[in-house]
Amino acid sequence: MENEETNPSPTIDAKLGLALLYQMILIRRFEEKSAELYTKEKIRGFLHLYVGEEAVAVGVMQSLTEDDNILSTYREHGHALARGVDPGSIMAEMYGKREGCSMGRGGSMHLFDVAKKFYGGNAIVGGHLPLAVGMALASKKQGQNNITCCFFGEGAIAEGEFHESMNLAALWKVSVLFLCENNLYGMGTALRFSHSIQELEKKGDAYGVESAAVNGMDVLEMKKAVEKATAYIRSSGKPYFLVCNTYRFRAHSMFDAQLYRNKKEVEVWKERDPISTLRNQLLEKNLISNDDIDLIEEKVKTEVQKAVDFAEAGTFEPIGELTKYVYSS
Amino acid sequence: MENEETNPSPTIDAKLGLALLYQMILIRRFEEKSAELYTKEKIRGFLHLYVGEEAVAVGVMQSLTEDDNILSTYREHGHALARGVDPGSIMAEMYGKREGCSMGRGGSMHLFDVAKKFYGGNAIVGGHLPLAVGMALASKKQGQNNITCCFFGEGAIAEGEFHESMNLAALWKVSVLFLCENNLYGMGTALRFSHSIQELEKKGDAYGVESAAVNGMDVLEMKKAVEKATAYIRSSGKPYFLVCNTYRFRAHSMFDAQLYRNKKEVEVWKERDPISTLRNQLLEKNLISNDDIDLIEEKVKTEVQKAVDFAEAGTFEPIGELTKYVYSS
Amino acid sequence: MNTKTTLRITYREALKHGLREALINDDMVFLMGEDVGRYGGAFAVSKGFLEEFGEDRIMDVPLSESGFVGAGIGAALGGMRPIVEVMTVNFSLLALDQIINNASTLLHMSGGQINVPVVIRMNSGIGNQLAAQHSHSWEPFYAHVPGLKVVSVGTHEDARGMLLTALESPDPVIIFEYTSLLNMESEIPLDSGAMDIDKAKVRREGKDVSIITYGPGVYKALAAAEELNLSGIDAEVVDLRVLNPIDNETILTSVAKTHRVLIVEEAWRSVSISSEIISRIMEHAFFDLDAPVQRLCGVEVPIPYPKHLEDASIPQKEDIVNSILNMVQYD
Amino acid sequence: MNTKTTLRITYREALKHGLREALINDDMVFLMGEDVGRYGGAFAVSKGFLEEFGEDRIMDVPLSESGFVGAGIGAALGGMRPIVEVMTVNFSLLALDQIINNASTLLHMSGGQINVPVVIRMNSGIGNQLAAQHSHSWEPFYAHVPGLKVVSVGTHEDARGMLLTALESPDPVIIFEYTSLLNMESEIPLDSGAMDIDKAKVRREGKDVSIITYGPGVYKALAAAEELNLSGIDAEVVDLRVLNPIDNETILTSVAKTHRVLIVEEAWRSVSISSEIISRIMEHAFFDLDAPVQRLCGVEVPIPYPKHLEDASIPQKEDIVNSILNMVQYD
Ligand SMILES: Cc1ncc(C[n+]2csc(CCOP(=O)(O)OP(=O)(O)O)c2C)c(N)n1
Ligand SMILES: Cc1ncc(C[n+]2csc(CCOP(=O)(O)OP(=O)(O)O)c2C)c(N)n1
Ligand SMILES: [Mg+2]
Ligand SMILES: [Mg+2]
Repeated sequence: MENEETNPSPTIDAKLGLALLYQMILIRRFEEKSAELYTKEKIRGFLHLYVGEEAVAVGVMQSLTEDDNILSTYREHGHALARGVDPGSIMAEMYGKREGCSMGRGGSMHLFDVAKKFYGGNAIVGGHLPLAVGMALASKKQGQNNITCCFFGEGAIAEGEFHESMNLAALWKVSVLFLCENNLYGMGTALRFSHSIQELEKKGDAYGVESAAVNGMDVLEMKKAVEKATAYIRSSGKPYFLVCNTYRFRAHSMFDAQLYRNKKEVEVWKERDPISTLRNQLLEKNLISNDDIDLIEEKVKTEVQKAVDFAEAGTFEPIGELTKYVYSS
Repeated sequence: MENEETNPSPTIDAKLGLALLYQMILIRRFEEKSAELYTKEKIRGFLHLYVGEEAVAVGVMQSLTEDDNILSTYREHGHALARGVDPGSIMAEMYGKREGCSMGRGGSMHLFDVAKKFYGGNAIVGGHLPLAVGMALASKKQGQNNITCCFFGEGAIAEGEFHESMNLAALWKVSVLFLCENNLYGMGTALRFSHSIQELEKKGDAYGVESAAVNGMDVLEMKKAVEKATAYIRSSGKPYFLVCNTYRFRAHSMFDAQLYRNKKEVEVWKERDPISTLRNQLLEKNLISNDDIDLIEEKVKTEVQKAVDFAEAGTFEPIGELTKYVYSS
Repeated sequence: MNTKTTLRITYREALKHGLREALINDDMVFLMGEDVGRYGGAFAVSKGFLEEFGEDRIMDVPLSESGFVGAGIGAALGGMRPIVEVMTVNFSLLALDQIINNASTLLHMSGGQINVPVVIRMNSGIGNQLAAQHSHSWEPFYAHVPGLKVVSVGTHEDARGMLLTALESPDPVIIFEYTSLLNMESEIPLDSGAMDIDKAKVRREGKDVSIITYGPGVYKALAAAEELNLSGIDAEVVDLRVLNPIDNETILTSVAKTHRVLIVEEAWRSVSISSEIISRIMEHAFFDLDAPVQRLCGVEVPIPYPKHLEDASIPQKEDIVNSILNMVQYD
Repeated sequence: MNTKTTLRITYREALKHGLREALINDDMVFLMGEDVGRYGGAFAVSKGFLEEFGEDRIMDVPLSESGFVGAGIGAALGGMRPIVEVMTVNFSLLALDQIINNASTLLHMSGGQINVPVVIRMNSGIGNQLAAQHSHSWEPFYAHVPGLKVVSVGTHEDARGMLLTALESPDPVIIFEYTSLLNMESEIPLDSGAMDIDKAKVRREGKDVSIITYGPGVYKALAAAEELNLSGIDAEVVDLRVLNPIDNETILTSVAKTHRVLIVEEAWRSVSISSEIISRIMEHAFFDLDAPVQRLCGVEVPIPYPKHLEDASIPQKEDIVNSILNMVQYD
C-alpha cells in the first residue's frame, strides 16, 4: 500500500491537456444542465451529481481500453461521459425516452451501454462489486487480458460485498480495478462515522491486494496513479485497490438539505476544483491560452444543447410495451 | 497485532490443571458418546464434533464471568459444556426431548441456555456476529461492563458479516471478543482456498481492532491469550480479535468422507492433542499423578452416563404443541 | 371539522410524532439506521431528533444492512428496545438473513427462552420514478414468515400510532411505511395514540362490494369508493393493516356482507398478499361469493423509470373504479 | 420394466448425470459453489468432478454467498455459462440481493441490452431434522419475482434433464433440488435428456380430484393416489414443475376435468405457491369448481428439530389421503 503522493508535475502536453479539460468541462456543464432540467421536472427520480469529482472519472478512463469493462454506481454520469457514452443517449435516458441508452427504462441511476462495455448504473450500494469480480473471472477463463474497473464510494466499503469481493478477486487472481471515490460522505454520514479506520487504502492489506491513495482532485495525478494501477493489473493479472480522495461539491441528490456539513468545508474544497486546477496548470505552463478555454466552453455548450435537443425530440415507449424486457423471449 | 507466541510455561498449579483437564476430557468423552448415539440414531440431524479443539473452549471460559455473553456456532457442544451448561440438558436437546436446554426444538446446532448467558448454537455461518455486536452495544448503553464473546470458524471470516461486524464493533467501541477458531478447514475447503491471506489476525488492522494469534492446541497458552484479550477489552471497552490456531480431528459432520485432507496430516495434528499436551505438562511437572487422570476419567464417565440417562428418561413434546414458540403470546 | 379535536398533519409528521413519543416514553428505546441523525433521515422523518435526543438515542450507522439490522436484533436480546430503520425496503434484502434466521426464529429455536423485541421500520412503495432497484414491495416476503409480525401503515392515524403498539410487542415487528404518502395531509384526532396491530379495519362501510387493500391502496380505494358512490355503488373498504398474521375475521365478515370482492395491491401479482386473501376467502367463504374474487396488482415487471410506465405498473384509482363497474355490470 | 430401455437410478445420480452432461456439452459451462470440488459436494452430487473436469470448471468458493453468487451473475454477463450452487436454499437469503437486484433486473434496467444466463441450483426441503435455520422452503420467495425462471425438481427425470434445458435459457434460472429425495431410486428412460421447463406435467391421470403439487409433494401425491385408488377414487396428480412463470393451462385443464382440487406444498401456508394456485383457479375456473379448493401446507412454525414435530409440520401421504377422503365424502 502506498501513501498519497503529491508529485508536483506529471508530464503533459497541450493536446492531452485540452482533451482532459474538455471532458471535465463537458461533465460539469452536462450536470449543471441536468440539475436545471430536474427543477423543470424534465428529469425525475433520483439525480446524483458528480460535480467536483470529475478528475477521477476522466483520469481513470485515460488508461482503460475499449476492451475493458466498467461498472459504476448511481452517481455515474461522469463515468459514462468520460467513457464516451453518447451525451444525447444519456440525456434521453434521464428523460425516460426510448432513445435513451437504456431505452428509458433505467433513468439517471441506470445508464447502460454494452457497446462501450459500460455495465451500469447500479443503485444498490456495493451490489455491483461481486458482478465486477465475476466479469473479471469470465475474462480470465476466456483468456482475455482486459481489466474490469469498478467504481464505488467510500460508503460502500462498509458493506459486506466489498469484503467478499476483495477476497474473491485476490483469491482468484482476477483483473479488477477497485476504484473507490472517497468523497468523505455517504449521503450525510461522514467518513469517521462509517469507518473505524479512515486510511481506507490500508484495507488492501487485509486481502493481500495492492493498494494506493491518490489526490482525486487533480486529473494528472489521477492519470498517473491509474496508469500504475492498470500496468500492475495487466502484468500480474491481480486486482488493485485505488482510493481517490475527492469531494462532492453539491448535495447527495436533489433531496438533501446538507445539514451534515458546513458551507466553509465545501468552500475550502471548492478551491481545489479539479477543472480550475488543470486549467491553471496548463495556463501557467503556457500550454494553452484563455481562448482555448473559451473554445472548449463553446464546444461543450453546443454538445450539451445537442443532447437536450435529442432528448426533447425523443419518444416515450407505448404503455403496451410495459412488460418488455422481463424475459428475453 | 501480535504473532503467535510460544511461551513455554505459563504458570499453573495442580488444582487448575485438574480442573482444565477435567473439562477437556468431559467434552471429549461427551462427544465420543454423542457420535456413538448418532450411529444408533438417538441423535439426528447434523452433528458437528469439536474433538481436537477442546483447549480453545476451556481456555476461553477461564476469563469469562457469569455476566459475560457467549454466542457460538453449530459446533458448540464444547463451548456449552465449558460454560457450565448442564450436560444432561445438552444430551436431552440432542435427543429432541423437552427436557433439553432448548426444549428439544433446536437439536445439536441450537443449544441455548439464557441463565448461563449462552445464546446459541447458530447455524448460519457468520450470522451471529452482528448479534454479538448488538448485545455488546446493549451492554454499553446500559452501562454494563461485561464482554460478549463470539465464537466462529475461520471459514466465517470470508462472509460479509465478519467485515460489517468488525467495523461496527470498532466504530461503536463495544466489548466484543471475536474468537476465531481456525481449524484450517471450512467443511472441505482449506484455509488457502477461502482466504487470500492466511495470517487471519492481520485482518484486525483493517478495522483498527487489536488482534493476536494463539496456539489453540495448548489450553495454558489459550488461557493466557484470553486473559490478555479480556483485560484489554474490560479496560478499553473496545473489541479484540483472537485467532486460535487449532485442528478438528474428526469429520466436519457425520456426513463427510474427508476426501479433502490426507490421513497423515490428521495424524501429525493428533500428536498435538490438547488433552495429552496438558496431561504431559502436568505429569512432567509432577503436579498430578496417573491416578488423578484415572479419577477424572471415572468422574467424566459417570457424568456422561448421567447425561445419557437423563436424555433417555426425557419426554417428547406432544404434537399438539407444535406451534408453540412462534409468537410469545 | 372542529380544530379543537383534530389535527391536520402530513403522513410524515404523523410518523414523526409517533417516533418522538416512543423515544420520550421509554429510555430503552433508541433509533438506529442510515442517515437517521445528521442527515435528518432520508425522508426527513427524524429531522431534529439528533439534537433533541443525542447520539446515544439516534444512531447513524454505516452502510452495512446485515450488520446493523443484526446488531439491532442483538441489542433487543441484550435488553434494549431498538427501532431499526432500513432506509428503504429495497435494501432489506441485504438484511433478510438476519431478520429471518435470527429475529423470527430465536424464540422458537431456544424453546421460548429468548424474546426478540425489535421493531424494524422501512420505507416502501412505488411512485417516485426510482426505477427497478428502488421500487420493491416486499410485503409478500415478510408476510410469508412465521414469527414476524408485519404491519402496513396505510393511514395517518396508523402512521401516528402503529409504532407505539409495535413497541409493546415482545416479538419482532416489521413496519412498512410508504414514501408516496409522506407529503399527503389528513386530519387525525388530536388524542390519537397507540393503534391496535392485530386487526384489519373497515375504513368505509359499504354493502355492494368489498375492496380489500393495504398501504397506498387504502386512500386510493377510498377515493374510488367515493367516485363509485356517484354511480350508486356502495363499496366497503377494508384496510388489512396487519399482513402477518392476517386477521381473517374482518375480511370474512365483509365478504359475508357484500358477496363481492376486489383486492388492490401494489406488489407484484404472483404469490402476493392478494393471493393469500383470495385463498382464505376460497377456504372460508366460498359459498358467500356471488362472483369470483378479482384483484388488481402490480404488473409483473421490474418497475420502469418513466412516469407513464411506472403509473401503468400499479393499480390506480381509475382502475379500481373501472374494475368494480365491470364487476357489477356483469351481475 | 425392460432394463434395455430404462435405468434404475437415485435422484442424486440423476442430478449428477445431468450436471456431468452439461459440463461435457459446453466448455463455457462451469460449476461454482461451496465445497463442490474437494469435498465432492455437500450432498455428493459433484463427487469426482474436480478430478474429471479440473479446477477451472469445478470451483470451490469461500463462504461468501453474496460475493460468489454475484460473481456467478457477473461471469454470465462476461460470456460464461455458470452454474452456481448455493449449498442449501437457506443460505440463499444472503445472496438474495444479488439474485433479485442484479440477476432478475439487469435485462430490464438496461433496456434489453444485457442477458443474464446464470443457473443457480440449490438444495431445499424439510425432512432431515436440520431444524429452523436449515429447513426453509423458499420457493414462494423466488416465485414472486418477475425476471426469474424458477423450477422445482420433483422427479428423477427432471433431476436428470431440467438443468440441461435451464442452460438454454438466456435468463436466470433458479433450480430447487430436494435433499429428502436424494437417495430415492426410480426408473427413468435410458435416453431421458433435456426436459422442457415451461410446462407443468400431469404425472398421473385421474378424473375425481386434482392433486396439485411440486417438489417432494409429487411422489407423496402419487403414493396417495395409489392408495386412494383402492377406495375407488381416481386422483390426478399435477406436478407444477415451473413455479415462475406458472403454467396456467395445465392446471386449468385438470380443474375443468375433475372439479375438485387439493394443493399440497411443504412451504409455509401463507403467501405461498398454493395461495397463488388457488387464486388462479378462483380467477379462471371458479365456475368449474364443485367445492372450494383445499390445501395442505407446511405448518407455520420455524421447523422444529425432533422427528415427530418435523413430520407433523409438513403434509404427509396420510394427510393427503385423509383430506381427499373427507373432500369426497362431503360431496
Ligand atoms: C444497500 C444500500 N443501502 C443504502 C442505500 C441508500 N444510499 C444511496 S447512496 C448512499 C450513500 C453512498 O455513499 P458512497 O458509497 O460514499 O457514495 P457517494 O454517494 O458518496 O458517491 C446511500 C446510503 C442504497 N442505495 N443501497
Ligand atoms: C451461510 C452459510 N453458508 C454455508 C453453510 C454450510 N456450512 C456449515 S459449516 C460450514 C463450514 C464453516 O467453516 P468454519 O467457519 O471454518 O467453521 P468450522 O466448521 O470449521 O468450525 C459450511 C460451509 C452454512 N451453515 N451457512
Ligand atoms: Mg461517498
Ligand atoms: Mg474451520
